[in-house]
Amino acid sequence: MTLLLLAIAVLLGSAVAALGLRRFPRASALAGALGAVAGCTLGAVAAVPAAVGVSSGDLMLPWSVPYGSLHLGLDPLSGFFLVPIFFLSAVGAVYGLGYLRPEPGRSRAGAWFFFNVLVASMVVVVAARNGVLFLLAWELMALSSYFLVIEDLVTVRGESPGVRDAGIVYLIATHLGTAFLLAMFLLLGGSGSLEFDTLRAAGGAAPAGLLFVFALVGFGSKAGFVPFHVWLPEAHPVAPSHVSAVMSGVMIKTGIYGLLRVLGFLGAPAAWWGWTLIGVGLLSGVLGVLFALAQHDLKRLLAYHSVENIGIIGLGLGVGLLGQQAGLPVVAALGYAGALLHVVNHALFKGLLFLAAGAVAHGAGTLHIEELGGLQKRMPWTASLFLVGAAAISGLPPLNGFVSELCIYLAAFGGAIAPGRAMAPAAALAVAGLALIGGLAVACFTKAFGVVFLGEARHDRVRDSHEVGLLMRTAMIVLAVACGAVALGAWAVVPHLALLIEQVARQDVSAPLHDLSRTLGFVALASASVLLLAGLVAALRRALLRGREIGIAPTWGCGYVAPNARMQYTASSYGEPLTRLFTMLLRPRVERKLPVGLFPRSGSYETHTDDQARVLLFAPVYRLLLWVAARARLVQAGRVQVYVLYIAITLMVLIAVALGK
Amino acid sequence: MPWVDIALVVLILSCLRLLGGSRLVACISTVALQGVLLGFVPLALHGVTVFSGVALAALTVAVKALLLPWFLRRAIREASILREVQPIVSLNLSLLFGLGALAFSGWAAARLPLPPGAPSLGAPTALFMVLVGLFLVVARSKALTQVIGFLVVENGIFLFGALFAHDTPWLVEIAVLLDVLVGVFVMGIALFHINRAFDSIDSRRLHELHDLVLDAPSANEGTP
Amino acid sequence: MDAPSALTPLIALCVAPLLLGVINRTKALFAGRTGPPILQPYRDLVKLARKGAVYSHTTSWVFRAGPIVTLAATGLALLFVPLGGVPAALSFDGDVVLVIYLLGLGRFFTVLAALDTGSSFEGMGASREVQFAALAEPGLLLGLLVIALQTGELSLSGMMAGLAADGGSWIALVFVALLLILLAETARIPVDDPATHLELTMIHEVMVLDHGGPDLAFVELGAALKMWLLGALVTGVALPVPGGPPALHLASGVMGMFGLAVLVGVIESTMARLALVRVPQLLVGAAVLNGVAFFLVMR
Amino acid sequence: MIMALVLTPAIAAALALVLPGGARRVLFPLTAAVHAALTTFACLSTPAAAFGGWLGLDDLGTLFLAVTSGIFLAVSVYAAGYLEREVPGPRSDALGSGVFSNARDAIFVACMLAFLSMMTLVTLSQHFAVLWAAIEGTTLASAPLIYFHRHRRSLEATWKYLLICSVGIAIALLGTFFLAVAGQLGASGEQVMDLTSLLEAAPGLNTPWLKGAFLLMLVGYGTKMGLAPMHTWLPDAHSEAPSAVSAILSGALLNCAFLGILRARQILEAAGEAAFSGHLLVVFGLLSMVLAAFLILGQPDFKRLLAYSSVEHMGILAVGVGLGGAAAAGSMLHLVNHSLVKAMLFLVAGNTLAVYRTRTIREVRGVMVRTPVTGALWIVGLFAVVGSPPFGTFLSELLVLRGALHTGGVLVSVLFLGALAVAFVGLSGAVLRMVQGLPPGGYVGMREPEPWLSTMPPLALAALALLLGLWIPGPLRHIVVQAARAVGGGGF
Repeated sequence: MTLLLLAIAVLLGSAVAALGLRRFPRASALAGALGAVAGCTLGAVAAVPAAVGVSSGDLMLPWSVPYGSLHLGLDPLSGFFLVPIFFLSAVGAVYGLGYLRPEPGRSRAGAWFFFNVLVASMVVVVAARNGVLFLLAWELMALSSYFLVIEDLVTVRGESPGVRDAGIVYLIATHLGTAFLLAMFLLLGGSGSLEFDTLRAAGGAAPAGLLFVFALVGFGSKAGFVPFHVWLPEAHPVAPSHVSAVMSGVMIKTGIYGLLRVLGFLGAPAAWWGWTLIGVGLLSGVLGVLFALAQHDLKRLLAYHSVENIGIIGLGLGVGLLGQQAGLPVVAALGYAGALLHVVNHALFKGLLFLAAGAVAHGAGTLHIEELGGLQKRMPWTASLFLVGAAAISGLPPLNGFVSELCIYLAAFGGAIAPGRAMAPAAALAVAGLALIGGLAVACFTKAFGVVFLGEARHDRVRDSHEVGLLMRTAMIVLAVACGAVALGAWAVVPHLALLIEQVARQDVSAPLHDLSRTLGFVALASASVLLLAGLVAALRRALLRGREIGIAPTWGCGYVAPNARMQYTASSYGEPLTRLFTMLLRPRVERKLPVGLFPRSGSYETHTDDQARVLLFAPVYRLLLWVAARARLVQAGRVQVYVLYIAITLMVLIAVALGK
Repeated sequence: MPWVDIALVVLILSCLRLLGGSRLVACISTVALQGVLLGFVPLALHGVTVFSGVALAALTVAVKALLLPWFLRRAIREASILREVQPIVSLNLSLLFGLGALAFSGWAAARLPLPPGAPSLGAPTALFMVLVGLFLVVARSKALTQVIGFLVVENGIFLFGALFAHDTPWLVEIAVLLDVLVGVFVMGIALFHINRAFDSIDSRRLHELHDLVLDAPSANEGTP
Repeated sequence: MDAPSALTPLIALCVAPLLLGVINRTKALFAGRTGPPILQPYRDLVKLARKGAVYSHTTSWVFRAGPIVTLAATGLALLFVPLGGVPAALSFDGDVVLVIYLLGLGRFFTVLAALDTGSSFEGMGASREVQFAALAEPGLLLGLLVIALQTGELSLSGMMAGLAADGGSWIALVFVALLLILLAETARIPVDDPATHLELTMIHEVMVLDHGGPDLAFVELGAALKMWLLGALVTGVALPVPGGPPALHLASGVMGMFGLAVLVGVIESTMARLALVRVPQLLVGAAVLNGVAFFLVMR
Repeated sequence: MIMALVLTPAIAAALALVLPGGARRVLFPLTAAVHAALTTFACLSTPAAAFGGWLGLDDLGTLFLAVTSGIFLAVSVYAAGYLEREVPGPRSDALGSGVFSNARDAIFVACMLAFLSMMTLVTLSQHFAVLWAAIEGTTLASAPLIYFHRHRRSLEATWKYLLICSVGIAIALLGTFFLAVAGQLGASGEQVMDLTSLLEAAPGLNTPWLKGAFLLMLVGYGTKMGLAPMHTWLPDAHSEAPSAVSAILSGALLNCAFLGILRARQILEAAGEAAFSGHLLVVFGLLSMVLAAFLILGQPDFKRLLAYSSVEHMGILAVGVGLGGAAAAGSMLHLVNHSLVKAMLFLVAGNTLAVYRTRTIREVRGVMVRTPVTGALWIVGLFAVVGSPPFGTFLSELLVLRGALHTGGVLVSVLFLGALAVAFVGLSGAVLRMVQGLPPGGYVGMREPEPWLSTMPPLALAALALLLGLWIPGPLRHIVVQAARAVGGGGF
């Protein structure tokens, strides 16, 4: 615990230091980054043992604010979520050191300040044991990340379009979510205290179902469940890439953490909670990946994939919850384990992907997929590392994405064949959904990697793109290695999660976890052997080709002799069959300029896919509010006579009402 | 005791005259008349007992019947205000409203227990005067008429105080009087300025400040 | 694992290309031609293996890695697939998912290799490939879930063995569904026509347009193995063998594969190819069939 | 002691009229400082009642007095700098209604100090008539301040302020008389108007008259406090007055009017009519919150925006007291927080107005670039005023919301949260758009001088608002809880 406090102190201290040194950009950046790395290292040392159940005492100080107390604790749940937070934040800091360049008249001290504050607030969110403290840290997290999102609003190149609105959308979304959390906590704390221990013991005054819905909305709007995801595709693309990585990798996971934490307060779960989670998970997963498929901006695409992966996590939680509710320890264990593992895995590969996207922005100067291409040859490191991330997020062996998805599959299968078959329909839903999501994810990431890194550059400015610096590369390599390590080492870790999962599932799960670790052992073997096999086949190829002549020629254009880069298959056309299949959901806008005349000069065809949740759900509400506001202004009509009339009428009505009865 | 009732009836009639009256000067003199009656009522109610009572009555008359009317007449002269009240609600309708208001005050006052030794007509009259005063503020366009309306409201309340809150220390009464006095003076100063700035004290022109912009000028387009 | 199980992957490796031969021969018979010799696929493989290679200067290591990874992944997947009644060489609870995702890995790299050439033809094929795969996978897993639900087993071997025990009307549905998926995944009529010569209409063939020499050999072998693998699943559902010696099981399994090859040949020569826009309906139909089967099993 | 509190500013006001300019500039903040010192002393040592028990300092008064004095001190420093800038003499009107000139700053200072003395009197008065007279006094003292910039709009605002508030206050006077009658018809049978004896006699008071009294005072003082639908004068006055004055109006004056309602509430509480008054307060509070929230949304003028936000927060105060219990304590705490934040925001708005010469939100861009300190203060103020942690407003709104959820019921909670949400959307959209981005024709690194006299006071207020969100000092907590108890609330 002291270590954790020390970590927080270091983070905040370095934040202040970075701000104080803003006159000297270099020193300020160093202070921020080193502080972040040091703090995260300290914290990780504290968090890892806690995750596997080595308990350390709570910190409990009185606090003079109502219902508040400075109460921090480290139980397995907190520890488990802290590990990725510390890891990814440290990596992000290293990357940021190379990524954030000071500009004339614009020091980046603010970015470092808010970055470290963000990390610290995430730590407090996960470690808080008191409602008020939790909400305080929660809001601090939202604010600091908001300021990071708008970091690049004003640059030396002028004001970047869209950043401000993205920031405001994010701010409003997160605040409305917080409102639900506020109500939820206050309803929970019927007894008057907002201490988590008392909440867990007492249970709320309000019906648990209502509280569950509030928690789902409040935490879901942070985690990015459809339809509360509207802010992700806005905020992630405009934020600096290491910030997007941290936000998408770990910050939105605090929503999952909160959900798990609060589920602990609500007593025995009802079946419909599990069904709701599965439904929301499916919706988020499928819609997330579909909208990703329709994007033209690399980081926007990745943002939608965060929605997809949160959906997968939701599926896992839902299955686990159903298992817990039906008293099937196997299902509960596998479901929760899958969800939790996916939390870590998504942090790793999504972090990697966002960092790589940032590298592309750095090296090629654009993130517009239709302009990119051929970066594999100009940015080999970035490209290959992105490929690792892409394979991992598509849930393919031999990487970590597969491990967690397998757990969820197993949980679903186990639930299906469980005696009574009560869960079978839910399981079928989850399995089919996961399969569809997986297939679509493959489609989307073959598109992303294939169009961005393979083939030839589609735009002149991309031709002379360059590989990024050592710091950024190192950060990405670390994450890529971690992806592989989790895939090969998960079997060893899983048994130690028993305490954690028992804390969530409220039943003994050591046996199923042991079986799971055996299975994952097989998977690790298979993963290793697929690499080995590939090596063998490669050797075979080399042997076969020895002594034969190897020609280099232009790509076979099926007879067409003068192909150029503009003739390559575009990302839009690559995704078109699938997007057309789901037009009803995506409702893309088409802007076409048909070539006319005998010798047409030019023609063009563009599709833009707006977020339908925003178009169909939130925009109308906002318009309604504006409409009401316009009517409300009639009250302020400007004539003093009317104003006095209000007073007179109020007076007479009140008198009539009061004396009438 | 009958004297009081007579005074009250006269007050009610004076209010109706204000509602129906079309000439500013006449309205002002009516208000002055009310001032006199207000000075008279407490004496009639408790008789000439203590000096303070008499002094207060004298002060009341001095302020409400002499000083303020003189001030308002001067305002008319200085600001060369058109001598007609400009009603927003026609005079006949105003009179009808007067009847309604009277009925309402009667109804409301009937639901309040009557303090011992107070004229039964007192509460309705006071409430009626307040309502009429408010009506004058609302239904007349000239700023000056609104001052008159405010005075009538004040008179109604003062009447109520004189009739019911007779134990209130004379200091309070004086403070009240003083406040009204200063208030009306400040309003008067404002009137002169208005007259200079708008070359008329038709307060209907005083409505530059409002929020009537119906095309939601969203200072924040783009939010979800 | 016992001897027969250990044999299954070897048999697959040796016999898989023969399936293509059988299919082509069947089609030839229907067309009244003599057709190529039944061992032609082996000759092709050998010939390709002896050739050099030509690479486009657009391509990178991804292009070269494509066939290798595909072959490796498919080969590994074969270890988990039982043949006839014979349990697979390896098996553990949940290997179902592993097998399918290994195929996914193979597809991932095939597609990337295609995109690496920067040719719009390859891009087109890749795009169709991923689309159909994305639609096929839910159906496939749903079918396997139905089997698991009925047998209470979570490993492929266990499922197939368990199937031997009972037979129900639902099996027919699952069989048809899996057959449809096999046709789509292995690029046969009515989904794709391996014999076409118009790149615009190809799916699998056009993706490997630029591969040559050993690379192409790997691709062909990988495709054959993939067909074998899925075929093994289909036959496993189709002909559950109750008891008897392992040898019998092996024999029945291989025979089943050839039967399947003939069936595919018949389908190819009797059916017309679907318009590409209609293919999704086919795959969704497969998923629906499995859904119905699920319903039958549930009640 | 008590008398000193009232008389010091009064005498200073008189002096201000005669002293020369330089001395006057010193006199202004000096008096404020002396007043603040006296206040602290008075808060520490409960002074003896003066003027026959008509003036005294109870818990409720202490809270309000402290807030008023503190805010005034900050504003006086600011105003000193403001007067430096606002040289008298004709100038062109930024909002385009021709040429105008300011009032003599002698009048400004004198009225300010008289204003302070009147507000002090309000917080000290233990007698309903005195309370009434003092509140009317605040109106008269502040009217010339609103008309400081001598042009038509400010004149119109002043006129509306005068007329509407005078009418309202008059109604409150009627209510005061009702109290007397209620006493006469009560058990004791005698008319009393001073707080202590009324509180003693309360249980025996005559109910109909008592209720009537509360109604009238609610409407009367509610007009001055800015409860919808009597709030109408508020946006005009706040937007037309000099920013320093707007700060006092929102930060101190509205509280004083609220005190009037609270005194009445005290009596009803003691008389066992808490429910009646509570319901009325909740209704008017919610009405104010909802109406203000929608008037905030899409509001094109940033000073009116702040004014409506004041209306909304007055609604929160009313709701909190109406709900009683811990919510009342929350309301008292919120009163402190809101005064700090809103005063600070109006001062900041003054700085922006001075730089951009416009109040139209659309024409203000890139405050953060042109004047970084002011921009940062805008951001801080925004998050403080919408009640997000780590600012004090969060804690106080938390307490009120808790009351709404537990005792208010569904409708109250929904309306409360809904209004807060809408107001948040409106405020954040407007303020962020002003602060962020590049000013027209601006560039990164362009800066304009910011006189410390105009940045220090808001900085100090912001620091306090932040502090109160992280740590509530023991004495403050004590006084807040005592005040809440006085109006029938509870501790937290």
